[in-house]
Amino acid sequence: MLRLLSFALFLVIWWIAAFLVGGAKLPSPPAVLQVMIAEASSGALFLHLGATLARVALAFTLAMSLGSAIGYLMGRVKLADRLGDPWLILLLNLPALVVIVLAYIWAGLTEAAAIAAIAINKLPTAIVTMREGTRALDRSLDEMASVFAMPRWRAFRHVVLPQLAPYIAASARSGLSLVWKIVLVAELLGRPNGVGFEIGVAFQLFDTPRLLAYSLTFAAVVLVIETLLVQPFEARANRWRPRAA
Amino acid sequence: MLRLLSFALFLVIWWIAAFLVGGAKLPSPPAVLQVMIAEASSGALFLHLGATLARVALAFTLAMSLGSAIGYLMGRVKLADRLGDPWLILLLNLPALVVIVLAYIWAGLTEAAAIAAIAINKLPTAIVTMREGTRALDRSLDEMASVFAMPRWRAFRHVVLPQLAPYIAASARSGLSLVWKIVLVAELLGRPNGVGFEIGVAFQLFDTPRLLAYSLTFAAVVLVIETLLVQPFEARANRWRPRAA
Amino acid sequence: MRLEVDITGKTFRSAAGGTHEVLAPVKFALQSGEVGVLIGPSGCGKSTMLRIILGLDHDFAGHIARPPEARIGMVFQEPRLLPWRSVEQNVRLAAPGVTDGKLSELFRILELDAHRSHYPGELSLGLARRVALARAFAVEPDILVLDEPLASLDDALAGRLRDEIATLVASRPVMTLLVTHSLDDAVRLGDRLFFLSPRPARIVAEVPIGIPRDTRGETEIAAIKASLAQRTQGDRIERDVS
Amino acid sequence: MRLEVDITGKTFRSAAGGTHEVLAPVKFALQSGEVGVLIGPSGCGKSTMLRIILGLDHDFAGHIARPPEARIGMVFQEPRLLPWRSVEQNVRLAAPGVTDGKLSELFRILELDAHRSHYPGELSLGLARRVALARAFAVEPDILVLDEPLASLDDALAGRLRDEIATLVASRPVMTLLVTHSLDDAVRLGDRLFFLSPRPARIVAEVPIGIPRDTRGETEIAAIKASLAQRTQGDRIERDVS
Amino acid sequence: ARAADTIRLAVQKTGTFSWELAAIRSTGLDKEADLSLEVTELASTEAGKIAMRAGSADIILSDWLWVSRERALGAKLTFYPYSSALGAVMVPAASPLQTLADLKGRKLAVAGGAIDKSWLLLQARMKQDGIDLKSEATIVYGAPPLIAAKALDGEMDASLNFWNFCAQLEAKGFRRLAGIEEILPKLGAKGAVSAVGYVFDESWAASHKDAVARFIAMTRKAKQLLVTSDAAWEKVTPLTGTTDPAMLKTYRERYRDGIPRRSIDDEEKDARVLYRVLAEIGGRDLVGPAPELDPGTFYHAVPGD
Ligand SMILES: Nc1ncnc2c1ncn2[C@@H]1O[C@H](COP(=O)(O)OP(=O)(O)OP(=O)(O)O)[C@@H](O)[C@H]1O
Ligand SMILES: Nc1ncnc2c1ncn2[C@@H]1O[C@H](COP(=O)(O)OP(=O)(O)OP(=O)(O)O)[C@@H](O)[C@H]1O
Ligand SMILES: [Mg+2]
Ligand SMILES: [Mg+2]
Repeated sequence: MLRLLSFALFLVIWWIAAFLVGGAKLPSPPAVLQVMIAEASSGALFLHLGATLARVALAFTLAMSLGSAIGYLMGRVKLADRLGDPWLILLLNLPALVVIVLAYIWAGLTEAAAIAAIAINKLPTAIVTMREGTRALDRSLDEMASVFAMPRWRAFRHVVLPQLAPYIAASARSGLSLVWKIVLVAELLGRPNGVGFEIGVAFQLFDTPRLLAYSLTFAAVVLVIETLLVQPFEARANRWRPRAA
Repeated sequence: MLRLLSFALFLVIWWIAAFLVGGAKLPSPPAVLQVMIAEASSGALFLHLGATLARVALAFTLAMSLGSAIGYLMGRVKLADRLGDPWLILLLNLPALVVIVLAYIWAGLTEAAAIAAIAINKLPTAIVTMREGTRALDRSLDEMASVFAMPRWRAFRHVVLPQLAPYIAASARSGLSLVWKIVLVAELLGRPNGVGFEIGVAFQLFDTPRLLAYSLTFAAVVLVIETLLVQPFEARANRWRPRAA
Repeated sequence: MRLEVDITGKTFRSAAGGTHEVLAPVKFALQSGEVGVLIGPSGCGKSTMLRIILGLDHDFAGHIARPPEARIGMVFQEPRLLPWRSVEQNVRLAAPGVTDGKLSELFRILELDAHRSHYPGELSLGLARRVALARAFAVEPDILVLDEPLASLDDALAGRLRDEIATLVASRPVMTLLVTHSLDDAVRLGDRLFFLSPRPARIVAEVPIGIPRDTRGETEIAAIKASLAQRTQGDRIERDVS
Repeated sequence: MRLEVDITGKTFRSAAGGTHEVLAPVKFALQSGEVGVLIGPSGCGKSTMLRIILGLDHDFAGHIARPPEARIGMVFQEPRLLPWRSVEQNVRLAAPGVTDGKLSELFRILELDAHRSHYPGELSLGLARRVALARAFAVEPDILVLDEPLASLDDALAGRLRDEIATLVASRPVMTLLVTHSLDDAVRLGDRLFFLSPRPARIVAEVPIGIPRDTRGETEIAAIKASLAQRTQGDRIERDVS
Repeated sequence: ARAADTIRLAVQKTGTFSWELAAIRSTGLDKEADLSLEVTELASTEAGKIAMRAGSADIILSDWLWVSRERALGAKLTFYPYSSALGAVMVPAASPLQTLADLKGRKLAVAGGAIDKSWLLLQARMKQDGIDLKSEATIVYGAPPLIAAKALDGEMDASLNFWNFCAQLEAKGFRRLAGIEEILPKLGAKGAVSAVGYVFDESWAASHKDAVARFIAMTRKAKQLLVTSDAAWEKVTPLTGTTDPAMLKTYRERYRDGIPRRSIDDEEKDARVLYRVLAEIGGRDLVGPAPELDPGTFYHAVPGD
């Protein structure tokens, strides 16, 4: 309820701001909505959104799972941390553009190259977050699991994972947003469809309503997923926490 | 020692790879180094790196401090969370390109616009991470602080902050990398100097050694800062943790 | 200074749904200089009551009148130390006014000298509890709240520390609330004993001990205990032993 | 089955620098069916010894021979429950083989019925400790390690649970190591008592109790205690009471 | 003496405009024209549009298609020809492709994306021959430098790229299958059409009429200088990013070919024709609500046109 109210407030502020600065600088919500509807009814919106979402989903899953695994390892094993750290810092601080360009050069202007490049951009931040989470793990619970001879997987699932949950949540949320930022660049530079491609076109024409229409559609998708799926799930997973005042 | 070794290994692998695929696809380390030296001795490297570092430092500080504060608030106060959440998701999923373009349009092609746009891109991920950290805070220690009537600031510094430290570390590391990725786009689109500008130029000319030279210089700077400053500090701050096996 | 507790009820809603009534109506008052002892079965609601009295839990029915400016020293049931601060820092953070001399004395009494610079993760549970005691003493409290302060300590040490608590209580006008499972501790330290029922807790008997603490010898103590035991046989303890 | 402990030394390096010698040479062995009791001052190194014996700490000098396939049930000094799992899940995760009947019985004995679906954060410390006991019992251990299992419980409950431990030990060939500060518990449950010195811990006296557990009446127990007290007066306890 | 008029320019650092500006600066043409140029060098083409929209530049380089679109949407920009150089379809020297029709079924890389003018014109031209290139060939879009690199790699059968990248390929032995300017006549143009031009705000131009005229005259001189004076050309070679004499030669030739020489009215007439072609193929997305080139798109107030 409150969320909805807050969202409505956002629209109102946007509308007023658009009114004040003028449509050329900031298109008003109806102008953007109109483009959205037009693009949706032509089917283009779904086509592009679908393509982008598929890339996002793949790259995100890849980066999150691999990154979390590596981060966990680096948090647990000091040697892995020492060895991996310089690579990690390097990878973290390689510009997206460079990674994408190199990927396209090496693997061709292909879907695989795009997804790999996006995943590589997200990978190090997933590692970094998970490494911190792993370092902060409670050793006394590990000991408990080991004394009671819990099988590895059960101990991981019930002892370790819940402790990592807030880190995973943080890494997933900011990671999704990162992947989304990067996928646009990748599509801009070398894909024939997707929201990034459309944003590139809109950008070349300096068509701000279109730019916003495509940008906000993704945000809307995430908003819906968050509201309907992620947050109820999180609420359930966090039931055990003492309620906030 | 190990870190150095690992770094050397990286160079060796790079060199071999460059040798195998050819300098056109991947310039070899000496080729890149040569460009670095040339750019450094002409002073251009320092000029551009300096400009970028200044922007990074400003935007990073701004986004981290503001984002951490908001995230803390949202983690603590349920109402703030409910109200802020839709905005947060929106902000998270607004493409960097769009934010930067809008910022430039509204505030002109100015330094302030660039820094604001970069900060806005980093802000939501800082919020998200800090919110998770705050949600995971140990209430029993809060109670302790309140019973002993610790002044707010002292309680925050000694009770809350150390619990947030791993989240801050994760958010800072991945945040720095995000800011760096974004600053390049901002410079590409509307700044007359900086590493992003040079990378843009190098990309237009498809000058891969130059592309890599500028990209890696920043990574090198971060690597040095990490090794000499951050990691010794972290080791000190984490002294209390039981040593890993 | 006077502490007035008038709780008419406290209910927890558990995360799995369902409510747990933890406190029945409980009413008592405590004067400065008095030691009140709460004795009751495990899980009856003692710690919950302390949290309400200290203002850590506002979600209850009733009213608490606490002296507003009172400094509080508390020993929680678990040590609740800051794992990232050394033993000494833990104490100093709660009691910034503590002098070096006072701190040294406390550490000596509690046998913590060797552990000043240790982090809580490097302490045994008994040591950690002693640090929690040191912290509560260091603030020179007007209200001292002790939730099973002497658990996990060996008998000899526990005895010495009990005497220290008695000394502290005698030296300053401090109002003390003690939760314990040890009748011995209760009788040696308390001025008024509150026997609580199983959950939801209510006071089944309030037993004032007339003999001043410093004049209670082993014989008096044995006598009080015996009389208490007798009353508990009759299940409902009524009024005034001693 | 036989447990052989031969520790020649254990030293901790503290984070602030400096080393702490925690265990002096300690050597003893325990048979299946036996209850060994470790008694020693707070902070002397009992928990450390248990961690070494259970293989949780490998950084020590000496050797431990533990039956390789033995199932271990342990009550840590703090409850160490998983805060994000309910009481029942906590027990079932450690003891996946436990039957519903057995679980219900355990919960009944430990008076946890009302708390099955609670999360540990919703328990009192005493309740949490009981859950830890339930968990250790549920695995039907070959080696049972109890680090002050009855602290923070009221006397009545503690007595009942002590009897439960005795029953468990009698019902199956389980090897038990008990750490306690209560001489009473030690005498009622133990087959052999190990009195430890202050840190660095070494065994100052090993006292076997000859009378079988189930035949120890109140008079025998009082006698053993008295004889122990007598010996402890002479500071060094030598050999064999009973 | 009154202060020189200040003109703020936003230019792409790697573009030819910055060559001209370098020539202007080094020979003092700006002082001669009594202009003070404030140049913001930017790293991408789109940055210019941002600068214009943000009010941080008076003159940028862009195309009449965009200007017309903006005018239709309310922003009264105007356009003056700068260069008629257009892209070309390039193939490796040994390629079996001989005519544009051979592109059918091949892999064609297109720089600049789906709304690139050269690409739209090429599609329109092929449609005349009944070939729908978009569906009958495999099209790969990408950033221009990337497309150039891919072409060199041999990953593509053919590539359509901006003229400067084509010049690079040419110097590396690639063959022009067809230049876009060559197909313009078939689409109804009477001569070379300048797609790229100086873009500025109408009202700004009205209040700086004289300065604009001097600016355009000055740039004409600069262009001439670059073509005729080897010394001037030498000065700008460091900006091209290459030292290869063959490539430099191609650059210079192509640059020279691109200098607009027709009257502004002729340019506008042809632009009007091509606009219709583009509107048809690109649709509303491309041109916005206007089916015709907006009447004020071309700037006519320069004496001597
Ligand atoms: N946050 C909570 N949510 C739900 N129930 C709670 C919560 N905290 C405590 N309880 C319940 O309240 C009851 C009393 O708890 P409390 O901690 O006050 O007991 P106690 O008397 O201190 O016991 P002990 O002697 O074991 O420490 C228990 O049954 C416990 O399950
Ligand atoms: N990780 C550690 N680093 C440094 N010192 C430690 C560490 N763990 C324990 N110690 C020290 O070892 C000594 C023994 O600790 P231990 O926990 O074994 O005591 P204990 O006999 O179980 O005491 P208690 O009865 O209080 O539980 C203590 O002095 C403690 O300070
Ligand atoms: Mg309690
Ligand atoms: Mg211990």
